[in-house]
Amino acid sequence: MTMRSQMTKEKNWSGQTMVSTDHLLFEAPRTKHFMTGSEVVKEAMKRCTVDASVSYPITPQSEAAHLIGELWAEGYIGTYFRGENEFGVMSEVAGCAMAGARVVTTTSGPGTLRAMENFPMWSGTRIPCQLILMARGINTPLTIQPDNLEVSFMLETGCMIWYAENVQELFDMTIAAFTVAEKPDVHVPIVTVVDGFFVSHTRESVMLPADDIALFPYDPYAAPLPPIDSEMPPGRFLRDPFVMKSNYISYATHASWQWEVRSACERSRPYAKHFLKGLIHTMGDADAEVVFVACGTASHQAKEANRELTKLGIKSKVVKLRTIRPFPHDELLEAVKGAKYIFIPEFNVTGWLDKEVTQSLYKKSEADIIGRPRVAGGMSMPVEAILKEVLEAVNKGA
Amino acid sequence: MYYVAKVDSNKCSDYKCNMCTLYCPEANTLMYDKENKTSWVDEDRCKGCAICVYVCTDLLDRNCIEMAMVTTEEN
Amino acid sequence: MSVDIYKINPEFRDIMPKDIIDLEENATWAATATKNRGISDLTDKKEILEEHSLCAGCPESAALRYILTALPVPEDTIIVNSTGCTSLMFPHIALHTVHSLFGNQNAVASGIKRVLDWRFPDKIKDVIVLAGDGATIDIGLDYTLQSFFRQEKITTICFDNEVYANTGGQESGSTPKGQVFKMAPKGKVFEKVPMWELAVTSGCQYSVKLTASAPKKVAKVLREAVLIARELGPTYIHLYTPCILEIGLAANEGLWEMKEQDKDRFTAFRYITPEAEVYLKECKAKGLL
Amino acid sequence: MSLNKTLVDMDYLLNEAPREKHFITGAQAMAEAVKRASVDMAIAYPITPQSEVMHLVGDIYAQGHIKEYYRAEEELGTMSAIAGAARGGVRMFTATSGPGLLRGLEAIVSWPGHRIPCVLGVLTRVVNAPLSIQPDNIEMAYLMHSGVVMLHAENQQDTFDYTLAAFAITEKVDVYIPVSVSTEGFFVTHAKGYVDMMDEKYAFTEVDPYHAPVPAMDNEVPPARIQRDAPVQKSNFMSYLIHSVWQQEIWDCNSRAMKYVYQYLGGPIEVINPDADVFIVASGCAAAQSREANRYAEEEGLSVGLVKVKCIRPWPRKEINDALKNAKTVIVPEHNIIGWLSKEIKASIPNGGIVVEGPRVYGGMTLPVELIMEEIYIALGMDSEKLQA
Amino acid sequence: MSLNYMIPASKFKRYLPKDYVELVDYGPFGKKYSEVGVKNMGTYKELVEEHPMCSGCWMSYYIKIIFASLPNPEDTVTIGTAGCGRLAISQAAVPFIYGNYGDQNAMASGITRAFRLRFPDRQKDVITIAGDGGMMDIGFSMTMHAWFRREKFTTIMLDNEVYGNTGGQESGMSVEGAVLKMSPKGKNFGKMPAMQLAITAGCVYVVKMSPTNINKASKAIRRAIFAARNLGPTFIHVYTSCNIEYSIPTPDVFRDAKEKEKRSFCI
Amino acid sequence: MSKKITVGPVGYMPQSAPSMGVELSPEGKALLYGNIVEEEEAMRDAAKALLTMNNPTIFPGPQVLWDWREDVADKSAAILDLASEIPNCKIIPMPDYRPKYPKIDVKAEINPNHPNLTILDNKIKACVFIGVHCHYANLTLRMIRAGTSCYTVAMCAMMGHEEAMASIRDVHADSIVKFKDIVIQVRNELGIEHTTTMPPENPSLPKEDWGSLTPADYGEYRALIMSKKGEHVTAVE
Repeated sequence: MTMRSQMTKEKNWSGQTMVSTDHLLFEAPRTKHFMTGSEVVKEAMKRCTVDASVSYPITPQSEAAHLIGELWAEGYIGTYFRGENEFGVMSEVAGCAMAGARVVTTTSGPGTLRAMENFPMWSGTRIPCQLILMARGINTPLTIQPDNLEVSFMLETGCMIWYAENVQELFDMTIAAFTVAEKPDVHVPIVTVVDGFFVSHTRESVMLPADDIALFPYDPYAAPLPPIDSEMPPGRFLRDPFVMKSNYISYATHASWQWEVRSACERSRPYAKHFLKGLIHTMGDADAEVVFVACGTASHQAKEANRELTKLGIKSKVVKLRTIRPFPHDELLEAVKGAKYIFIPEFNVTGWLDKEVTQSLYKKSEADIIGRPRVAGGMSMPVEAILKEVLEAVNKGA
Repeated sequence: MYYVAKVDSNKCSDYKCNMCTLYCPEANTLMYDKENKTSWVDEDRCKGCAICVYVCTDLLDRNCIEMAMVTTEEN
Repeated sequence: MSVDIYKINPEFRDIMPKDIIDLEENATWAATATKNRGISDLTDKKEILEEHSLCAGCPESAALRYILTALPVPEDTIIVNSTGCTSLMFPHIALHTVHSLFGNQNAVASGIKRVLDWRFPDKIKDVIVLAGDGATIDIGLDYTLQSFFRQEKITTICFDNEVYANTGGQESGSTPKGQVFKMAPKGKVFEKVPMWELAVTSGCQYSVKLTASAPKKVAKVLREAVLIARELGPTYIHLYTPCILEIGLAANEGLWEMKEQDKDRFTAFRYITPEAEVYLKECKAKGLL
Repeated sequence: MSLNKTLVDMDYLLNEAPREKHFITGAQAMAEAVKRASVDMAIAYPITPQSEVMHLVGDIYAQGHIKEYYRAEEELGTMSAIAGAARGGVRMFTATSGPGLLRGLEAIVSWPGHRIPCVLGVLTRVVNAPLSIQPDNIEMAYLMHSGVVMLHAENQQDTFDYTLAAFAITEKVDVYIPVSVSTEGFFVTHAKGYVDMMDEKYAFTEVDPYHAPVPAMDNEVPPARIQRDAPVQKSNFMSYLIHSVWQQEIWDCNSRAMKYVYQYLGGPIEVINPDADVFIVASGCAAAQSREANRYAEEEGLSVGLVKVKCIRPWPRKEINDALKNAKTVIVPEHNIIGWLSKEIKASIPNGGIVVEGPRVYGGMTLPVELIMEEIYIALGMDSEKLQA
Repeated sequence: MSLNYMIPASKFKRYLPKDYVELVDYGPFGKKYSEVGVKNMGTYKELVEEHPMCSGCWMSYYIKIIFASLPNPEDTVTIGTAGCGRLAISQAAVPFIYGNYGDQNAMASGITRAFRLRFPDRQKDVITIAGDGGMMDIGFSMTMHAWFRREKFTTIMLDNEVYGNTGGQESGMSVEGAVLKMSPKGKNFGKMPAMQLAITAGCVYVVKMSPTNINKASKAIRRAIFAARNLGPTFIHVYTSCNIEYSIPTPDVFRDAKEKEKRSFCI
Repeated sequence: MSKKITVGPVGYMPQSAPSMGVELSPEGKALLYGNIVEEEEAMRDAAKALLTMNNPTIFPGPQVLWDWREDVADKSAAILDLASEIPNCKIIPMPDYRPKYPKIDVKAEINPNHPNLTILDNKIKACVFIGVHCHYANLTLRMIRAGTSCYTVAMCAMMGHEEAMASIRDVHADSIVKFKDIVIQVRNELGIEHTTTMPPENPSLPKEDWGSLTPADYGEYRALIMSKKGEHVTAVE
């Protein structure tokens, strides 16, 4: 059996050589592999010296949680079990994290909503756990198809939200996620989102570093609040007390606490910038008047549209948002300078990203912001649908 | 091409047992013909699990049902 | 040594409040005690519970004292609680404690226990859940019983006051049939949920129902439950701590009520698996009990 | 138990039935509305001290105004049972707040897709952690993408009227999705205010489960083979399309509710002093404070307008645009940290550069009128410190 | 009269597809159990239509028995949840409600009470049919509390000892030691004692069985429904193997059910 | 009149009519191409479409297909009368709303989860929905507008449907009769000759020619009606 005590200064408990996140992400030589999003989650977690994981069946959305279970059986993960339902799982994750563990779990769609009460609690209790969210439509009617409406429910939980476009990005992001979430000045949960099926079930080529190296373990004593393990003062410590009195001070405590959670999220910016190489990523003509702002698979489709538009002689640019919380206001503003039309292609019916972008650019950009095309219920977004919107707008403008 | 259950009506009508129809997991698939006192199979609906063969052969030792290959007309 | 977290840095000793110094000097910690901790400590030792805001005469607060003073190794004990009256006492306990959400206490405790076993394989860390009947039996039933099914090595204590007291007196699953409370304006229509039996069915190694009328009894049960949970699996204590406020009793009538119920709804129930029985004998031989 | 009620339509009930003034809490106002709504069944889960609405509803059940009532196991169970009973063809009510809303969120978010009519009271409360029972309406942000129709009451009177209206709106065939009536916990639920109420002998006409866009699940209406609500079992374009068209339909239902908001609430917004340059836009309790600020301003001879937003979903984009078309500054006071209302306004009005986010309070803090006045002074270019001195 | 909603408008009968016309002409509605009960299966139009469950699925077989055993199909509503079972249940000519995962018994509590107040003089049967995951894991609390409250409906758990529909994860009803997804080292705790829990929680009629004898299976279903009408909650815990996840060759499914009956699912 | 809602196909992901600003008509009025008009105007346009476009079809839904309520008999008679006055008119039912497995017989029925299959396969260019619950009608009409070039008429017992080209609300038997009269009127105006003909029966049903009937025509139920020796099968119906 794997024991934490087998760890040495150089090697973690599974015998992997421990390296810095910079080394793992940027320096270690990589080789090419061909795998699905779910499989790459296993590969990433294998290199993250993860203490604990709790799962609940969410397949067919993704099999990542099974594969993490295999990692446990192979000795890479300290403890692992199946919880009773998503609400239980997220509570168990909170328990693991409060006890000083690096924890990961995955869920999607209805599971996210089942557990919803936990997410604001996670951020409120300042645990640096990672939730890999493989976006899936929510009821009703039931669907297992990708539709990222559920992300809109996560926006105001106080958790960080990152959005990966493809298998490669998912691998790199989930490793960076622990590192950023565990910074003492950040130390809030992180939600890494990918679109289900489009990423979780699709096989792509991906560059991976060797699997005999891994991150250093999480150090619960370098945290902005003590772990619950009776090993660190104060001896009298409750996570998290509710302020018992109904008076101005208790309201102010709560307000200030909420503010701290959001501030912690904000403090992640420089780290995210470093490990993700920017909160946004742009591609296309720098001086384009047609700009797409998107995240996840939608940005991939927008890139396709960019190529098609180039053929038609229309300059365009794709701004891919990698972080949704914190929202990359400044980077976005810089990237859409000179834009005349901003299109926001989305995989949900309500257009939450449209609203985010519109209010972020509010009174700062002269561009016409068009929240289209929007598909929902698991539909794919053909490039033609994007082109149609662009041509309609551009022709009308001309 | 796939397998479906086929009832040998001649043999089956000797027994009049109607047992196999009671154990088919599919609805309206393995039926009983009261007139000819034999079970018969709606081949379009049969999923080929062979539980009826187990009932008829292994449990009752009557050997009236076997799995038969069906090919689509084009082939 | 976990008890070191109660040791005050000598440089700062003179600026520390008295109750903190008392904790270090006069509380009974397993590592520093000469004999087993127990009820007798209540008379002359520093308790690890401070002032709190429960009502005058509340049996719950008395019961918590018995429990805290009987913990085998308080400095290595983590208590998880839930929303409700009990949570009013938790910030004032000199241990590491957790309040997460209403009803998820056994799930949180499962996570904590498994990680502590992983992080400290050579140490004993006791994880105890303490919550009210609403949290244990209604909203948290799933997480409570599922932790039993999974054989989590934790002790679960339900402070059953047969009502949602903290939220103003609503009927709970643990309310006896016929009782009129808020949300049961015509009287409760179904029987009290027999949680102590469900605990047995669900795989607890040890399940006891009692009232908090006899401090020594509570202390003994607690100790047994914690010891068994360490080695064998989940243990459950169903403890009657009436809400004198909601059933209309005076501050000094709680004890009387518990003694009454000793003969009625809370006649003693004790279940123990044969393995646990054997194990307790061993503990006794080792002087742990 | 027969209470000899006079059943009337909602127009009569809200607009014509004679009313008398009472001095009651917001929680009582909501329960009094339920009493007059011919509710068949209510399901409760303890959420006090947030509000005692569901106890009071229990009391009116004991008095015979409601036919069935019980305490459920937790909020997910409550909200699921509501969905079951509503499909069985009865008029349903429940109330919750903050953490309970999030606990039951999966069920609540699926209600509109189920096409069930019901009314959900939301007596707002902070969301954990840390736990708090104080008013802070952050949980309303979680309802905004659910498809549920959202009304936001300013005071006890609104709570009474909106709750009644909600029962009429939710059962309209072209709407037939749940309506939530939110109001701030404590500030409204625990405080008394004057409420004009019709006599309790008047009650809303009984529910007709066959006047519906989906079959009731009671074996009394065809088709015999019906599943509510069928997951489309195939992974192909058609199954995605039906799901997306279904989602569109929910939002269409939501937008169709607007005409009933006009019919029963007199419109989604209330505008005071429409020609002002500086506007306060607020909903719920913040609107009450803004009303005070408006009054202060008037006393000081300042021209300040007020837009009270009564309905958050459907979002009155057009009405707000019209009301603010000549505004120079828009101040949006709120009782939550994220500023969901100002975000909505910013994302929906074209005349840029005029929205002031805040003042915002949260964690249960009150919203002093002075904070709003401060923003007004700034907007009017006045030196507020000097003024206050 | 509920039966009317099954009878085609006379003018339209000739425009309806065959299976709807047959349902009325040859289906069990309004007929005696002796004519259309399980014994005569194969000689009348069953309520279940074609469905996408796997070949040889013992769960789809049991679902067939459920519908053939209903005392009053025209006044019955079934409630289910995510999982394999609903693939067949949804194809029956009995209204079926699908809510969120695991909420079937909460939903049924609501609808049972709604029926009692809307139709005080008539009997409408409510049955929840869900898998072990929906009933005992994710929906456990709602299942138990419906029983605590003595809700008058029948609960049927289709126990295949695994999360079949999501690809074979360990469930609370999996047997100890089972190596499945999410229990890669073997499940480390035993099967949840569903039957004992049901008894303790207040069910008035509890049966645990493996459906190898169709008459017994049918009798249990009918008794459970009759008992639920007047007395209180009833529960049937039935073994319906997953031949895919447990790799049972389809011809051996029945044999497996018999073995299980001997070992752990004796009535 | 500007047409807000037009015959499709509008493409991959249809925008919903309400989101394009179409509102339901008030009582006494109807919707035509998304505009509020007099009922008669809408009926005339609908009649013209049914008379001039290929393969006109009436899709009755569960509320008129089953004998669950007293008004059904009148309504169903009126619907058949209407059908009999439209040349080549077919009746294809929407018996229920569940997704069908393994696939539907597009000649025999239409399904709200994939209504375009029936429309496309039968090359239907104009159709009427009646007796379908509003929720499913809206889904169906939108998908038809998305993927086909079919003119849709909604005859709704309640408030009507924004997605249809012509939407008549508060439909009872007498409104169907009124529509039938308008159909006859428009047909005469257009000079279309027609003798009243009942639509053909459902193609999935066994043939009515009892003389040539074989047990095979009964498919999976042949056992149920298998004749006894010497007995004639006509006894079945």
